[in-house]
Order: sequence, then C-alpha cells, then structure tokens
Amino acid sequence: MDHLGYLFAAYSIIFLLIGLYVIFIGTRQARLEREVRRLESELRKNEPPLAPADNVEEIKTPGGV
Amino acid sequence: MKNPISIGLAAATCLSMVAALFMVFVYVPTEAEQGIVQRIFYFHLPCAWVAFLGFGIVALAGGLYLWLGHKVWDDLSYAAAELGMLFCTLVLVTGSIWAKPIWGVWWTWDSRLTTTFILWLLYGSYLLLRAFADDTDGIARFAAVLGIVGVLDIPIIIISVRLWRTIHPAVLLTRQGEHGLQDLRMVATLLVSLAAFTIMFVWLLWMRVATLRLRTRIVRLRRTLALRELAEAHR
Amino acid sequence: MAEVVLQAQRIAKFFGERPVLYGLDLTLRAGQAAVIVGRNGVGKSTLIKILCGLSPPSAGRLWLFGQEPRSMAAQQFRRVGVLLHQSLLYPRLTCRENMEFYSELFAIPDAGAHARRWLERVGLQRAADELVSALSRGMEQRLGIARAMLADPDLILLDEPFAAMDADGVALVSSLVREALAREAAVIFTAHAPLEIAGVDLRMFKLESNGLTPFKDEGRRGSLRNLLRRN
Amino acid sequence: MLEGFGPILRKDLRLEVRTGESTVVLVSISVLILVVMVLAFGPAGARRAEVAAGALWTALIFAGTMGATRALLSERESGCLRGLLLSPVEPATIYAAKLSVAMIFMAQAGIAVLVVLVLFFNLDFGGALLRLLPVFLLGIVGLAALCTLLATVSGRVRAGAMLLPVMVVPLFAPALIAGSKASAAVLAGQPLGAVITWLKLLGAFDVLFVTAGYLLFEHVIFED
Repeated sequence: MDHLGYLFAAYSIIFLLIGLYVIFIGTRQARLEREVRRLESELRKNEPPLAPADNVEEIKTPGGV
Repeated sequence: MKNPISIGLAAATCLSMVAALFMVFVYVPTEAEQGIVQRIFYFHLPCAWVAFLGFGIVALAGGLYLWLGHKVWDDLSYAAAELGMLFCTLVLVTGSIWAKPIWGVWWTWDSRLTTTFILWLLYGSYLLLRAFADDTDGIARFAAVLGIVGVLDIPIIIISVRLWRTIHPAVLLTRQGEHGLQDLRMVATLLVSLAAFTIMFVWLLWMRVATLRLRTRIVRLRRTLALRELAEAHR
Repeated sequence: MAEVVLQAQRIAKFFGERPVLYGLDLTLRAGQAAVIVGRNGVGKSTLIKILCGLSPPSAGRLWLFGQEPRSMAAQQFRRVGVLLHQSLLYPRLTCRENMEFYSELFAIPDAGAHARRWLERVGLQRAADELVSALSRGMEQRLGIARAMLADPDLILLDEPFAAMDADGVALVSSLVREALAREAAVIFTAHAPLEIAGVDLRMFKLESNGLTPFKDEGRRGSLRNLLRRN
Repeated sequence: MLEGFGPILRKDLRLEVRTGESTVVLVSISVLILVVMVLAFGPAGARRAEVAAGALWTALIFAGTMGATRALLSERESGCLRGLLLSPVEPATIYAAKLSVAMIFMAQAGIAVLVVLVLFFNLDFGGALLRLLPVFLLGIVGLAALCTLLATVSGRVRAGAMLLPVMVVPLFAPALIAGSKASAAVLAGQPLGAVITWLKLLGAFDVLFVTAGYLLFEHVIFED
C-alpha cells in the first residue's frame, strides 16, 4: 500500500494552482500599475487641469428608474 | 501590493502554511484504515471551507452592491467568485486523488461530490457571464443577481442531492471527517490547516480586489483624458 | 414661478471610456418648451433616455417632479410621456391594439374609446386596423407620438418628433405641443436643425460634442442653463 | 399591486395566437429532443420509467430556456420593453406577466412532450399521467421563474443565448433531480404520496425562485 504518489500529487496540485494564481495576480497588478503611472503622467502633461471625471465612479447608482 | 496590510497578510499566510504543513507531514499520526493518503484530508476540507466562504462573500457583496451601488462591492464579489472557483477546483481535484486509492475510482456520484460539482458549475456560470460581458454597469448588477440566486439555491441543492443519494456505500462513511479523527492531534492539525487556508483566502482576496480597484481607476483616468482631448479639440 | 418639472445637474454619460455627455445642467418648469439641436451622433437620443429616467447617468443627478427617478414609484410615470428613437410600438399588433394596450397599461378608463379618439387626433383612423409593421415611417411616428401623449403627461420628451414627417405631420405635432403647453405641461424635444413652432416660446439649445450650449440669447432668459464645467 | 398584469398577458397571448411562432418552435424542438433521447437509449431503454422521466425533463429544461427567451422577445422588437418601463407598471408586475407567458409556452411544449412520451414509451393514458400533472406543474413554475429572470440577463449580454442554459442548468439541478425522480416513480405506478418529499422540494424551489425573481427583477431589467 504505497500511496505516497497520490499524497504528493494532491499537495503539489494545491500549491501549483495557488502559485499560478498568485503569479497571475502579480503580473496583472504590475501591468495595471504601469498603466496607471503612464496615464497619470499623461494627465500631468496636459495642463491646465480641467473637467476631472473623478466623481464618475463613486456616485454611480445601480438600476435605472 | 506594497502596503503593510498586504505584506502582513502574506507573512501570516506563509507562517501559518508552514505550520500546517509541518503538522500534516510530521506531527500528525497516520490514520490506521486509509493509511497515508488520509493526510490529503487536512488540506481538502479547508479548500472546501474557503470555497463555501467565497460563495457567501459573492452573495453578500452582490447584495451590498445592489443596495449601495458602490463599485468596490462589485469588485469584492468578482474576486471572491474567482477564488471560490480556484478552491472549488482544488476540492474536486484533491477529492478525486483521494478517492482513487481508497475507493478505486476517480469519481463517484456521492452526495458531497455531486453537490461540490454543482457548486463548481455555478461558479463557472458566474465567471462565464462576467467574461462574456462588456465592462458596463449592467454586468455588475447581473452578476450580483446571479450570485445571490446561486447562494439561495445552495441549501436546496444540498438537500436534493442528499435525497438523491440516500443510500451511501459503507466505504463512503469513513470519508467523512468525523469518523477519521479519533486522535486529538488530528483535530489540532485540521484546525491549524483551516486557519492557514482562511488567512490565505483573505490575503488572495485582498490582492485580487486591489487589482480590480486599479482597473476601475484606469477607466476613470482614461475618461478624464478623453474629456480633456474633447475640450482641447474644441478650443 | 411654475413648478420645476425636470432638473438635471452636472449630468455625464460614458459608454465604457468614451464620454458621450458631460457637465450638463438643465432646468425645465411647467409650461416651458425646449428644443435640443444637434448633429447626428452627438448624444441627443442618449440625453432623452437619461432625462426620462430610463438610463442612469454615469455621474450627476436628475430630478423629475422633485424626485430622483430611482426612488420614483412606478405610478409617477403616468406623468411622463416619451417618444424615443424607436416608436415603442408592437409591430405585429394593429394601431388600435397598440393604443388600447397602452391605454390599459396607463389604467385609462374606457381604453377603447380613448384609443379611438387618439387615432382620430393623429389622423390614423383609417389605418386603425393595419399592423404597425405595415405603416410608413411617418405614420408610425404619428402613432408613436400619440402613444407618448395618450395619458396627458405633465412632462413630454420627444426624440426627433419631426423626423420623417410631412407638412401635415409637422403641423400636427406643433398643435399637440401647443395644446400640451396650454395645459401647463413641460415639453422637451430634439431636432437635427434649428426650427420654430408658431405661437410657442421655444428655447433652443445646441448640443455639441463638448456639451450643451445656449443656442440663441438663452443667457438672458435663464430658464434652461448649461454649464460646461470649464466655462 | 399587479396593475398592468392583465393587459401585458392578454397582449402577449394575442400576439402568440396571431403568429403561433413560439408554440410551433417550442413544441417541435422539445418533441425532437424527446425523439433524440429515445433513439439514443434504444428500444430496451424506451420501456423504462426512469428513461421516460429523464427524457421528459431534458425536453422541459430546453423548452424552458427557449420559452422564457421568446416571452421576452416580443418586448425587444422596436424597444417595447422601454415602453413598459416608462409606463406606470411596477417592474415586478412585468416579471409576473412575463413569467406567466413563459409558463404557458412551456406548458404547451410540455403537454406535447407528454403525449409523445405516452405513445413512445407505451404508457397508459389516465392514472399515471394524471398523477404526473402536479409534478409537471410544480416543475414548470420554478423553471419559468428562473428562466425569465436569467433570460433578461442573457438578452443583454454578448453570446447570451448560449449563456442562458449554462446559467440555468446548475441552478435548476435540484428541481431536475426532484422532478425526474418523482416522475419516474409516478410513471412506474407509485401513488403521489410516495413522492411527497420530492414534491415538497419542488415547491420550495418554486417559492425561492418566484420570490427571488419578483424581488430582483428590477435590478436586471433596466439598462445602462
């Protein structure tokens, strides 16, 4: 009864999938952060600041009527 | 990712996970009947627990989004669904790997397996809906509704599947945790693993919500830029 | 001053990342009429959909009869009449059936007689039993306007009511607008070119890709006002 | 509270009587699904109550998604759904009306399937069929409620038509289990009392989805 292989497979799959997911989050985070920095520098270039849309997401209401 | 909460959660995850692994592979005694594969259980059950936790958060955050309308609830709901899917997959895979040596089959339509599989399908349909949709306000409401309906359905799913499989083969009984945990050390190991997985879940959730928030911020920045270009062009 | 029927405050609308409308202020009182003039694709239809409460703005606030559309009871929509870009008529029902259906939906007593009156009013009594899908564009437009006005609403929003209309049709819509104003309703509609309605004090606004700007000497009247945030 | 329910229902039935489209489409497709099942199971399988019950519910679930889609389709032409939303009718009432229409479409398809089922599986008209009726009715209430709510969602999403069954099947799983088990038992000649647990489960499912749909419909019906 040597079931060590099964035990090993189960634990490696757990850590493999979670590891892949962490890498997925990490790369995505890095890419998005780069994009934010790029957009922010572009915004600073375009002086003077006008018509900020910064309230757009926050007071959004779900549903229509 | 570089804020103190995130680092703290990552450290706590690592520490508790190392402790859990130590207990599973060194501390806990081997279960008499099933032998060494029974050790899968100490990570299998925590996976199931966080998968369920994920469902709860999907519905709760979805409800809060419909009620309060703030995008952060939608982001939380989406992140929880993704994590739920991840851990639900792990439950099915580790369950299968455990079943093979013990029952001789990879899959059986046992009530727990069936229920988990249906929950996996629910997560799948939620994520497919989000993948298919354009990134508008509408999809957040649709996903919230699907998430809420899905969670309300879970008790009925569990009952129906249980009734569907009223007669359990005897071997299935040993699979149920309670029967295998005669030793206090086994209980302790399970509890530590549960804690480790819960902390890891919170950490992953935190990181995923952070990336989704960044996406929202990018949309906002792009909108501001688009407005400026318009104003400029009109000057 | 008459009751404020419609008030929009810093309304903005984005489709994804693309801004369609923004920084739009608008106040309309009972008995006032306004026309929004703009080229195709400038956001007139989107604006009408937002103002009638059908589509929530991405930012800013809107009040109809002093209430936000989201918190309005469905019953309140009895007071709002809308013609959208689409006619909102069932193509496979006849003109009469369409009007009867909507009359029943608005809980108007004796829906049949009411529908008949309106069909006569818009000159469609002879086409009453034709399917809407068989109507010409202009006729469908007349029926669509009749549908919008059938419950004598206090706020009337019409998207391009003069599109595809012949001279009779234009005269008909003009007289309907005059009647509505006479009973102190507020009317707002869109058009692709400036126009006038005889006997109506019509305030004109120009919708451009950067927002809504007063078309004529609007500043002096001040009943409707737009503030593009940078101005 | 349900003001406007009657007119919407009458209007949809009038449209259906005029064209007959949904009836023809639903009846033919669900009967075809049944035929496919019978052919797939072979002549031996076609004598077993479980196979008959399974075939019945498979046909029903597809009739359900299509019926709900079609019930909402009449409102999508010329933007009529907006006409309803801009009228003094509560969204929940629109839901109730559309749910009823979807249920009528489903019932038509279901009855056609039942007739064919009796012929193909050599069942007795009468007793067994009569006992099947409550199971069948309880099943389509929940199915119509679920499909109407989700068809509204799928109608607004790219590839929504394909997405609808993906969303419906897992949610409908408990009712599918209860319905086919109860149907099999009843077709095999057992009395209704023997399947009371399954009927209760179907009832709980119906209550859940009718309530959820009634309360949540306003969140999926409005546009952006």
